[in-house]
Amino acid sequence: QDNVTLTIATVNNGDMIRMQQMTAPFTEANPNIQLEWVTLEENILRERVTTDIATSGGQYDVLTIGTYEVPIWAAQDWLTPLDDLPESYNVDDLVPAVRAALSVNDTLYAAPFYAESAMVMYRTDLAEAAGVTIPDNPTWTDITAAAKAMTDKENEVYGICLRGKPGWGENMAFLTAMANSYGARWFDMEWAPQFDSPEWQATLTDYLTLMNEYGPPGASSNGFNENLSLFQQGKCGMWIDATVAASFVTDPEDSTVADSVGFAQFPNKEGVDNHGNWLWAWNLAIPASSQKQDAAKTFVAWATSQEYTNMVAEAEGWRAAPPGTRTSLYENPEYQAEAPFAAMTLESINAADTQKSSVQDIPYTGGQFVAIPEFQGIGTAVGQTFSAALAGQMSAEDALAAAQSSTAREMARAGYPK
Amino acid sequence: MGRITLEAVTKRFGDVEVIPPLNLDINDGEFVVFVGPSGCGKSTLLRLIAGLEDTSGGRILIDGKDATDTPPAKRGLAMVFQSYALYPHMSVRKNIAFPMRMAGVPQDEQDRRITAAAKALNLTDYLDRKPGQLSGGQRQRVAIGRAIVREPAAFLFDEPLSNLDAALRVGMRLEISELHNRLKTTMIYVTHDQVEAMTMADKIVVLRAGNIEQVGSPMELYRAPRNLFVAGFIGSPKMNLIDGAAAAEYGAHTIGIRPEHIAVSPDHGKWRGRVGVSEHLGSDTFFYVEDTGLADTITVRAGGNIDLHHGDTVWLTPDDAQMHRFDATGARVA
Amino acid sequence: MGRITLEAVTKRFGDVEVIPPLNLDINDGEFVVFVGPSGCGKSTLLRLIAGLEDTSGGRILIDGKDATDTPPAKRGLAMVFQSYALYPHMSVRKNIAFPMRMAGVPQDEQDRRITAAAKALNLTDYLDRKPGQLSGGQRQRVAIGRAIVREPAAFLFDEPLSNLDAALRVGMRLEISELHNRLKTTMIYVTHDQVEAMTMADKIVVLRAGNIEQVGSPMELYRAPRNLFVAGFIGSPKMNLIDGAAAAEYGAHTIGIRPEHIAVSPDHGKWRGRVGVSEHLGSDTFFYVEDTGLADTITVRAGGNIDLHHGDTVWLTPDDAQMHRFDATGARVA
Amino acid sequence: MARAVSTRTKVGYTIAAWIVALVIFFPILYTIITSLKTEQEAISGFNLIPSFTLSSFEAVQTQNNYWKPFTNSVILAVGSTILALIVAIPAAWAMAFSPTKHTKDILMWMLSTKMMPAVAVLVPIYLIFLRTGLMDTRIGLTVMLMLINLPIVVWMLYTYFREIPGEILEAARMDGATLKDEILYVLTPMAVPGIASTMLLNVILAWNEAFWTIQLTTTNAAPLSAFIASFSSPQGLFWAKLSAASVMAIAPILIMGWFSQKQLVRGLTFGAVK
Amino acid sequence: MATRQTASLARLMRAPAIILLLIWMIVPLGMTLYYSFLNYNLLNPASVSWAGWFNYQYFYTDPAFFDAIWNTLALVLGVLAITVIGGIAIALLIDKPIFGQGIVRILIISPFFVMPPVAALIWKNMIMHPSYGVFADIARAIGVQPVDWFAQYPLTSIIIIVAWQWLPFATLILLTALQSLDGEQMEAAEMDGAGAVSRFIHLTLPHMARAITVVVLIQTIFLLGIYAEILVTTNGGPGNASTNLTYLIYRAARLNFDIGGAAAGGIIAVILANIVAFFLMRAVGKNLD
Ligand SMILES: Nc1ncnc2c1ncn2[C@@H]1O[C@H](COP(=O)(O)OP(=O)(O)OP(=O)(O)O)[C@@H](O)[C@H]1O
Ligand SMILES: Nc1ncnc2c1ncn2[C@@H]1O[C@H](COP(=O)(O)OP(=O)(O)OP(=O)(O)O)[C@@H](O)[C@H]1O
Ligand SMILES: [Mg+2]
Ligand SMILES: [Mg+2]
Repeated sequence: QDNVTLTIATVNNGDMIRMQQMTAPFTEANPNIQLEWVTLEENILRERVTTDIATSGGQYDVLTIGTYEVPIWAAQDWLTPLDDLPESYNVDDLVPAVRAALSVNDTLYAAPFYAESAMVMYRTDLAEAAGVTIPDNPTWTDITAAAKAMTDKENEVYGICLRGKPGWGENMAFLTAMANSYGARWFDMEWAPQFDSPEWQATLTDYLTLMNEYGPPGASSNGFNENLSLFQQGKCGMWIDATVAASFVTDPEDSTVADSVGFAQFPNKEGVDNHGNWLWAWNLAIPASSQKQDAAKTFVAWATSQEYTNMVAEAEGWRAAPPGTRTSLYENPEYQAEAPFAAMTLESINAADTQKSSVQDIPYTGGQFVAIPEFQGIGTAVGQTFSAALAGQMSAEDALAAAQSSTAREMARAGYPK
Repeated sequence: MGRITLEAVTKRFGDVEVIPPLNLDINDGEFVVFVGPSGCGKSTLLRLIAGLEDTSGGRILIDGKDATDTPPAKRGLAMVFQSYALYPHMSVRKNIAFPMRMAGVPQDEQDRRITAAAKALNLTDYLDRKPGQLSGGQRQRVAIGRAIVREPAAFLFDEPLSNLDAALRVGMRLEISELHNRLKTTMIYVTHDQVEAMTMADKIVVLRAGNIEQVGSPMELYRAPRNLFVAGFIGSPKMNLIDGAAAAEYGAHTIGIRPEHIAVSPDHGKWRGRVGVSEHLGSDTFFYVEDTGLADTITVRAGGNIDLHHGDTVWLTPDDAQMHRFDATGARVA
Repeated sequence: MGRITLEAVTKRFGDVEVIPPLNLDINDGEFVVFVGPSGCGKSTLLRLIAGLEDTSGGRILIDGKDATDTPPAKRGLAMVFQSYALYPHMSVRKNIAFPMRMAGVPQDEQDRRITAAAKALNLTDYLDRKPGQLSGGQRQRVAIGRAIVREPAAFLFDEPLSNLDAALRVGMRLEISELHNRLKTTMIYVTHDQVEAMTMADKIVVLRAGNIEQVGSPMELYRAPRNLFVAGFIGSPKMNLIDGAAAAEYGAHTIGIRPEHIAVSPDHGKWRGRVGVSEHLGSDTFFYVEDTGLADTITVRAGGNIDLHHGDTVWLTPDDAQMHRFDATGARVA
Repeated sequence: MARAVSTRTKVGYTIAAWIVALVIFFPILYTIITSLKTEQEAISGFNLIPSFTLSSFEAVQTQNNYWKPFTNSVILAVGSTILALIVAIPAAWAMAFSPTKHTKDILMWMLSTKMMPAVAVLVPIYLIFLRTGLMDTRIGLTVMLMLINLPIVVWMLYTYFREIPGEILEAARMDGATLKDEILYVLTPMAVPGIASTMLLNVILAWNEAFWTIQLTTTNAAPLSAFIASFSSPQGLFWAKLSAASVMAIAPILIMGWFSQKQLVRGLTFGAVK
Repeated sequence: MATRQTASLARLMRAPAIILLLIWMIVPLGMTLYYSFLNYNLLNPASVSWAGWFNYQYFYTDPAFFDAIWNTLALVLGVLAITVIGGIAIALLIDKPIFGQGIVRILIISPFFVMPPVAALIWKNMIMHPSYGVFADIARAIGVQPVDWFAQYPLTSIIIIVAWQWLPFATLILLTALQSLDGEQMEAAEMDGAGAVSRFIHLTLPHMARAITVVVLIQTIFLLGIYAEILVTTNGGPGNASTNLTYLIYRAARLNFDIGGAAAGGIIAVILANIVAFFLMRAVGKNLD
């Protein structure tokens, strides 16, 4: 067999970087395959990779992409279908919700590396001290009450930390999920934006109230990282965010509050049966333009295999295993023992329905996003507007009106309804 | 070896004709000085000869061969610039060697010529310095050294001394004259300083607006300027030029009389005036005499010991034998 | 109004004493010239008087008042710099007005003085130009204009003409002399050009290494230089200085004789030599006579009509009455 | 104004200048300090004394081998600078010493090409790079950086050359120098301070270019700008690591800048002074 | 230097630079112009169609467009004001005799060597961060509520960051200009009775006019293209508060992958930049002779 060099584009998060360092068994098993890594920050990665794949550039053999891109790109025939993975890969072990999100017409187009939903993380000690309890299936009313009770600004303890930093994958991920749980939807069946709906109004108003009254200062620039850090330092009573955060906040090395974290499902509004439908996964996919399909497939299968998970667990402990992708992991008692959040994580992921994220009728798929190409732009623009509202630069009504008109404009330009 | 002939050479910059058709013969070994007021085209003419400018018309012959279209380096001429134009990053030695290096002269021959030139120009001790570490006069000598080693058919100098101070200028003037005496190479020298012109030239070419006003030896020009322009230009201090009745008396439209040809007396003479500024140079005194009714001031040169003061009345008597007469067009009346 | 007295003024730059204790009296209305070779401290002395440098010791009195610690603007002196130091972005008018504007002179008074100064200096037509559009001489006049309007107690000039070419220099020299005649204001003028010193000064101060070598009128210095340094410095061309036997004959260690005090003859005289370079200026001729056995070259000034050529043998006879004698220390022997 | 400056005044100026200098330098200083902290120290409030651990540097190095992008940065910055000089020196010579009516317009036009927003032409350029096989090659990127900075280089050189008296070049021509000799032996050495500072500036600009270098590279030609992009927003606030990576990215150029500061200052006249 | 031979040589020597830049300008610009008339979204490469002026109209009617123009102007002018005034002040200061001048200069010049994304990261995380930034630490130390810079003063924050990067450049150029000021002129003014302030206003400032124009010209060229600092810090927000024209185009091109729209924006930006350039060049061209 000829020697091949695979160029792999990855995002610079901890799991991906760990993978780079753990490829020795793979290269030993496949001496003819060399691996070249391109590690980039998420947004730059997305730009780079999109440009390349859209121009059939063929610069990469393996891409790290999110659940957002997979269906869109697959529809463009930019991705190689992964329908012929080896038996040992055990496709059926994949968590069903994740597998569904990565399939188009039941064909898998990307292999999940890790997956996450969203849930509530809270400080059991603070809750106790404040005399509130947070049920496993909280409602927003519960959350508001708990936030109020736990807030102690004097001591820099804020009841709730939520994303405020603008971006379709930042504040809009949270707000879309929150809106879903409020019964709102992005578009009606004619693709008309729905920011003028009472559901969205309730969502945004409540979000702003929570953040303004019980949130940390400067929340409009807090994203996942900032909130993580705040929580780890004990400044947040609750934090509603991606499930992966659970392993960080319970990690005694980095977190000052590791032993007093409780978990709960993503809240919902009373009477709305919807817990946000947040589902995200980082996946490995192979561009159709790659010249090295076979080698790439070999690598993708290896990197997302059970075997790899075990290897990580062996080297760094079970907590470090890439979560969310395989049912078998959650059935593993060792993992359950080391990861107190395992059950809640799996529950959250399984609860996420990306095919129908709103209780109303919708023409789109996607959980905390809308799986259309235009969403990145639209979501970010709306995110900016909402972030401005959070920063106090405009009112909730104005923000919604601005979001409504800019979204309508973009959708018209993109030629919707198609 | 250094005969240069200009045949109907003209030069235009855009629409402006700076040099109208001009003929000039420069003989081998001659020291020719171009003088004239600023902007009259001296530098342009020199640069045409050097080949640094294209002619707009006419021919330039060097030793009888048409060199009009020969590039500067091939004309066998060396030029010394007003700004010295030394290569500041090269040592004196390298500066002098540069033209030989370009011509591919063998190293030992280069060394020989550099040593000789340095000796002749008193530069031996400075050969390893950079131009920046030299005085103005030394720099000028390096520039000359660079020209000498090429053993050119002719040297071209464009106001080489005008950046030097008065004392140095006198010294360098002498050195260049001595050099010419020794080398006997044709030299063309541009200046607007008429003292330089007088003291150095075998032949002076007086230019005005690109036209040759007069060509001749310094003494010819001093003694018989062909027109008012030359008369006014040659000689220092300037010739006194007098119009009107006093001139008519001599049958001329204008008469000219040099300061050294006027006698001064406190009590008798031909013209009366009042002493303005006087300059005592020790050996000589120059009086600027006002209110004579002849011209604004009449300059008079007297010996060092005459004792007249500002405001004194004096009498002046011109030496009629040295009187120059010009007609209404400014041309000399024989 | 413009009496300046220096009492034991000294100046050190770091460890170097540039001016050793120095006393000097400048009378009101006098035109005093500081001359001396480069680096002798002329500029430093002038700048001490102006207040642009602090004294290291001694006192400076202006009109009898101690001004040693007065800032420059308050001393009532005006200075004209070698580089003109005009403000390049201001028109001539604004340049001249600047000191008055700073002093808060009312506008109409400013206009009056500008008009007067411009008229006196022939600048009326250029008042609205920028300095960049003026010739060197015009710029110098603007600088003087700027000084005049302040009606200062004294003018200080630091080599104001050294950036001008020879012809212009003569003109400006006269203008400054005329200005002094008209204003009768004290002027202190620094130059290293001894012709300027001779022609302009009421009193020359010859400096060497910060020391005053001689103070006196130009003719005093010309006729009786107090030492070899002054003898060599004053007079152009330089005095011929002769050591050895020829000097011993006159009972001196060194004798000095000026070029104009030597008679030339083709066939008889006291000293024999060979003509080197000769410079014909029309009115005069300078011969540089070599191989006399007395000094390297002896410079001789002769009339305009003498006909000697390079290499000719000549005989020279000094005018004994004009002979200067110096002892071994270089001091003049009475 | 050579009047003695009293030590008191000098001390006053010194204090003021040092305060200003330290304030301006502070962000960089603090980054260096942070890079020597542990992650916990890094986010635990203001602290100027780190624990001097090199662990962040080690972590950065294991995550992403520093030497390859470093080598690429050096090659790109130096290569594009040399290329630019090769093209710009003759052009600047021509403009300075044989100006035409349009010389100034041409210069201004050149500068105006720099005002084109890079993002607007990304897709065309990307396609061109793909089709010509220049994508992710050092040579392609070197040419790219050269083109981006060429206008500035031409302009700077032009201003330096204009200050060189034409007479010297004429003298060389009289001395028998060909055009090549003239540029090689006379003009270039004379313009050394100017050329040096042009080079320095160009190296800095090329080193710090962070759009094209990221968009047009993947692995082979990726320089330090891409290296930084792989640290800029990791999960969690790894400020010590981010600082370490930043320090590694800017240190070479910073040190070069410090050592060549005199040259840079001397040359940065842009014909603007005098 | 004016012989026909040198003139034709000169043409030859100019040619490579001009041709290269011409290609560099015309090819992408031509393609951009072409794209600007297409409905072309990178994510939908199959459905490319002719759009006529639609992209322009769309870009122009974008509510963010005028904000972006205003922000661009504010950014450029703000940075120019800070760097020129600050540069003059610092140049005056470090031109004075001080102890350790060399080190002071090195410190001051340093920000110029920092690549823009790194500069933005440093400022964002270490200096202006509302909880961990040094500014916040200072605010807390003096007992006031820390400012959330990027939320409350987004454009100002970016101006500060960019100005910090360009201050050294301005300082250096202004310093060289300052040092070339003729000492005799200053002395003349002193003799003329001008105090330090008058001398600064009447001599120093006019003398530096040329250097200032150069600073303005060069910086404007770079400042019009600022986007990395925005991308790293505020992403153009909140709202459009810190979106400049370049970033707006960036958004279209890189976030929406709207090639047609970005191209139209690019063409509009080129036209606007050239209008700015035209006036700038007029001013500078005059000042550079
Ligand atoms: N390159 C040029 N383009 C246009 N006009 C020129 C050029 N060079 C010289 N001139 C004009 O030609 C005329 C003669 O110039 P030239 O330099 O020969 O005068 P000059 O006698 O050397 O003067 P100076 O004594 O001031 O050096 C002047 O009017 C000048 O303006
Ligand atoms: N600021 C200074 N610091 C140190 N030494 C100085 C300074 N200014 C002048 N000097 C020294 O003082 C001496 C006198 O200088 P000054 O400028 O007064 O000479 P000068 O007679 O005016 O010379 P020139 O004719 O060349 O102008 C010189 O040796 C010079 O090197
Ligand atoms: Mg000339
Ligand atoms: Mg002096």
